[in-house]
Amino acid sequence: MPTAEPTKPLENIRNSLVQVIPEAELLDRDYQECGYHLEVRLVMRGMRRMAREMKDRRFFLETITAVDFLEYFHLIYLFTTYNEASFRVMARVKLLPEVRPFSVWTIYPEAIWLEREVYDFFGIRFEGHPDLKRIINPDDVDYFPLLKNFGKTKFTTDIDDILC
Amino acid sequence: MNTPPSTFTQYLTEILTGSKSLVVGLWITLKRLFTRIVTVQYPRQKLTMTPNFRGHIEAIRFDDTKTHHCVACGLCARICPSHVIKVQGGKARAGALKYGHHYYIDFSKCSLCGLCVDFCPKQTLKFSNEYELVFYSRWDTVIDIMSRLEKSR
Amino acid sequence: MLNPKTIDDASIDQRVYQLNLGPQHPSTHGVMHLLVTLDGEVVLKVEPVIGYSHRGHEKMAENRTYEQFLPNPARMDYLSGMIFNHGYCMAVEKLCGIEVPRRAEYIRVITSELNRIASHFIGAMDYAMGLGAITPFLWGWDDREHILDLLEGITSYGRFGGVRNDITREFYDGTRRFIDRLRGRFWDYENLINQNIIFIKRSQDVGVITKEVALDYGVTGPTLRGSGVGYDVRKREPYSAYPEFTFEIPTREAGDCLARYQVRMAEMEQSLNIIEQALDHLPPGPIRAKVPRFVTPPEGDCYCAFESARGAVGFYIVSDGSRIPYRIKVRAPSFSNLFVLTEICPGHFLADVIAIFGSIDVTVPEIDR
Amino acid sequence: MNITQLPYLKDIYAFLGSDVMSGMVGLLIIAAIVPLNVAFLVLVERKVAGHIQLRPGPMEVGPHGILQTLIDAVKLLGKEMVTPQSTDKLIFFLAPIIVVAPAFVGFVPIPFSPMMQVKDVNVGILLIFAFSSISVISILMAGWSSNNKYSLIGAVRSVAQNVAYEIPLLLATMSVIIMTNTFKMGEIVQAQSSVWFIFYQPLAAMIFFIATTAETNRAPFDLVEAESELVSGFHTEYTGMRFSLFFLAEYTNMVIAAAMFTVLFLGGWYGPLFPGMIWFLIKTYFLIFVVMWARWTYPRIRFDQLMNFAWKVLIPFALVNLLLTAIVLKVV
Repeated sequence: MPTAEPTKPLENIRNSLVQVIPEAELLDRDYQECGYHLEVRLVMRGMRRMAREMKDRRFFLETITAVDFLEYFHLIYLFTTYNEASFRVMARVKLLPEVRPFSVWTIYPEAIWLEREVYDFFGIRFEGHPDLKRIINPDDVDYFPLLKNFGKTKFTTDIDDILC
Repeated sequence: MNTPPSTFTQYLTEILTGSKSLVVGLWITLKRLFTRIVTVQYPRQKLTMTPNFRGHIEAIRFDDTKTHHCVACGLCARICPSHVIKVQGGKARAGALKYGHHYYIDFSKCSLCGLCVDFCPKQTLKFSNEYELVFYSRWDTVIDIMSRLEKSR
Repeated sequence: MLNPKTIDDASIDQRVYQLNLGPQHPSTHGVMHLLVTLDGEVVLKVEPVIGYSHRGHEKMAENRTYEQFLPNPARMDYLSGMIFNHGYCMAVEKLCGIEVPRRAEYIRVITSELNRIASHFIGAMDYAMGLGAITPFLWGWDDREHILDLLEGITSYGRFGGVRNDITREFYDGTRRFIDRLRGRFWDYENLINQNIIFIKRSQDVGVITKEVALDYGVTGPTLRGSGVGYDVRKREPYSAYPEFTFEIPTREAGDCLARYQVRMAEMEQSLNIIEQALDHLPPGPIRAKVPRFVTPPEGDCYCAFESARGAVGFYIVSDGSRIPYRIKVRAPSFSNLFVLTEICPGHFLADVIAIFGSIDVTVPEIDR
Repeated sequence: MNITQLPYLKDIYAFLGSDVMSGMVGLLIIAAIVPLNVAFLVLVERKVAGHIQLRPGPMEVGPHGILQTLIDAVKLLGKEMVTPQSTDKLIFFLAPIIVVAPAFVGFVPIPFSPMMQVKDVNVGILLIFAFSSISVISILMAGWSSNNKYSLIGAVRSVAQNVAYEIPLLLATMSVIIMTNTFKMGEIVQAQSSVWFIFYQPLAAMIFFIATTAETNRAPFDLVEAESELVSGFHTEYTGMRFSLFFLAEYTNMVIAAAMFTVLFLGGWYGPLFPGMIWFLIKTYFLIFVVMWARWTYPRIRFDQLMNFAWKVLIPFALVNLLLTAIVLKVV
């Protein structure tokens, strides 16, 4: 267990994260507005150090997901703790296409499947993943369905025109 | 005083409590054996549907016009997430109000979300109480709720 | 419990074989495939193969407005549809900053808790059926049918800013009657299943999830609370009207299948308490706030966590300021809970895999989305 | 001319009265009764299951569905008997036949009433045990030849289970045998004309009941077909009439087990008011009802627990019981 003061757990997390990943940009967010307390912005590297730190502080990995912004991806990791004072920390990794982020499966075994899901839908390949293959889509498909340029048919663009 | 029970007494008490639990289990099922059954023999017995049951949509007949109030604005067709609604309407003469003639819905694809009912500006849609939705062809599930309203008269 | 590591590597190729549990199998709820590697009846490895009921809800969300996505969340976890609907509405309201009337919050809580009981009935009784006791399953189905009748009576799909229908007199009386009826029946379930020596022998020390394993795999919900961690989103991040009710989060220390079953049964009683309090103090007032016909959230993102019958669900919504969500990600608790199987099953018997799988209580469409 | 004086008629009469003839007639009657009895029992099982689960069971064919199983039998007769390609064809074909034959033989020494008995074999009980062991082989044959992993697991479980439970079964029987000093079933019943043996030997009766439930693969010991794990165990690949032969054997074995319990512990045909036959049937069917009732109440035991239960609970208790019986008989 970390020797954290119970009164200021969020402060402690922030301070230790600053030490572990000095290149990160830490933003306090309003929980009522966006549902998480701390946002950690990273550019391409530092995720494994952060995951190690979060694991030491007894946070569990809620989910890994990605958002496609056409020129770049946001790879999003959400951490929450089982402890009485509940905090949600979001790590937002900005990722250029063709860049391979490091897998965190050695720290959180759950990440094996979460990363497979991200690969399955976005085509982001994780470095050091033991078994990176399709998980939900069939093995033989050659597309990544949640990319923004996938599946824009005439039908869907029409809906955009009608409703917006 | 508080000597831990030996393995042999544990063994015996386990057999005794276990047998007791088995007998209690039999007693519970025996009681249910003689209670009234809860199922209904469906085609012969039918349950009454609650008024809020969601079948496919249908048009409401209003007392003032003796028919529906649809003006064929097409809002329901646009909001429908599954795109299963098609409305056709027109004007009887120039200057008259637009009026819905046909209202097709393919309810085999309908997810009963109720957005069409909520979004209708004239409140002329509601859910029917139809639940026996069995047909021989997929085309039978495409119905015209306007002609259905005419027939029910 | 045997240790798979004691088996000599040289002879392993001749001894092991693979068994496909599913995709069509009596006790993999829905289309779920477990690829089990066995040595005799001892399990060496379990690999869940998923994706058979993938419908692409997350992609669907990117092609329709927030309102049009309303029916979808309930289809993800069809056993606790009301809870998902409640959660999705909350997420969008959080994004847009919509205030929900208190009466609507109460109605949402009542329907969510009723749905939680219905879902736990399936979870607990399906587990009993996996052990071979078919009768309690059908009794549970009977009780659950009463809940579905009640919910059908109000069909209170959540809408942004409130609920669609107000609760009726029949619903109010029917729920009261149902609470009394169910309280009278817990004795039967307790003695028929929970006290039964065969049931206890089958589930004690089977599939133990320790706190460490739970942390590794992000386990939540009753599956986690069976391991002695009192994590429940309803208490830790109070949402909706939950802070106004007194209820407990039942936990068990053992972490085995029996503990998970007991947590589910205890939670049903707590849900009854919540419903009773909500019915007692149902505030008057409107059931829906004034919201525009099409909600248009500002640019930004939000994560909204809530507790479904299977664990902590989260909707992560990214908005680009239009009427169509830019991205909706659903954190499915079943997804995380399922893969804990790979950790806890090895060393158990084949029959235990079914028991553990049943006790974790996953919904396949929620995993695949 | 008097017909009775014809010379060869004496031979015919002698033949008709002989053991061979009575045996043949008895077997024919058994062959006619057994399938009907099974049809009835399947209906009873479904009705018991239904009412325990708060539903009516079959209701469509005939009043309250009493013709349902007959219709099912007709349907099964009309079904195609599929033989999967990679099966061991000969064994696959033989297994359902071999499973039924011993079930029929088991009826031979059972005394339904003082007169109604095909043959009071002087080792009647051993005969039934000997023949019932054959059904294990056929289950193994079915499981092996199906070339299906589920079937094989079920078959292997079945062998271990039957071997383990035959020991307490025989030990419990032995404690009755040393009280009566005979293997003849008729004489065992006659020994109970005043007091039923269940009052002398309650422990042996319980062990016998549990062990026969396990021997006939009924719940909570139905690991062989365990539908929530093994789909339907050793008969997963069987269809049509072959499948129903396994069913036939299961229910017939159940009747034999219940009849043996009646003979050994419940005083056979003895009882007031009604004729012996009726009493025998009442006792037998009540026991079958208890077995069904237990099936729809309990979960299934796990494989290792089943073995533990046999070796660590039933066999020690049966041995102790046998020893006590022997001592008491010697002293008294």
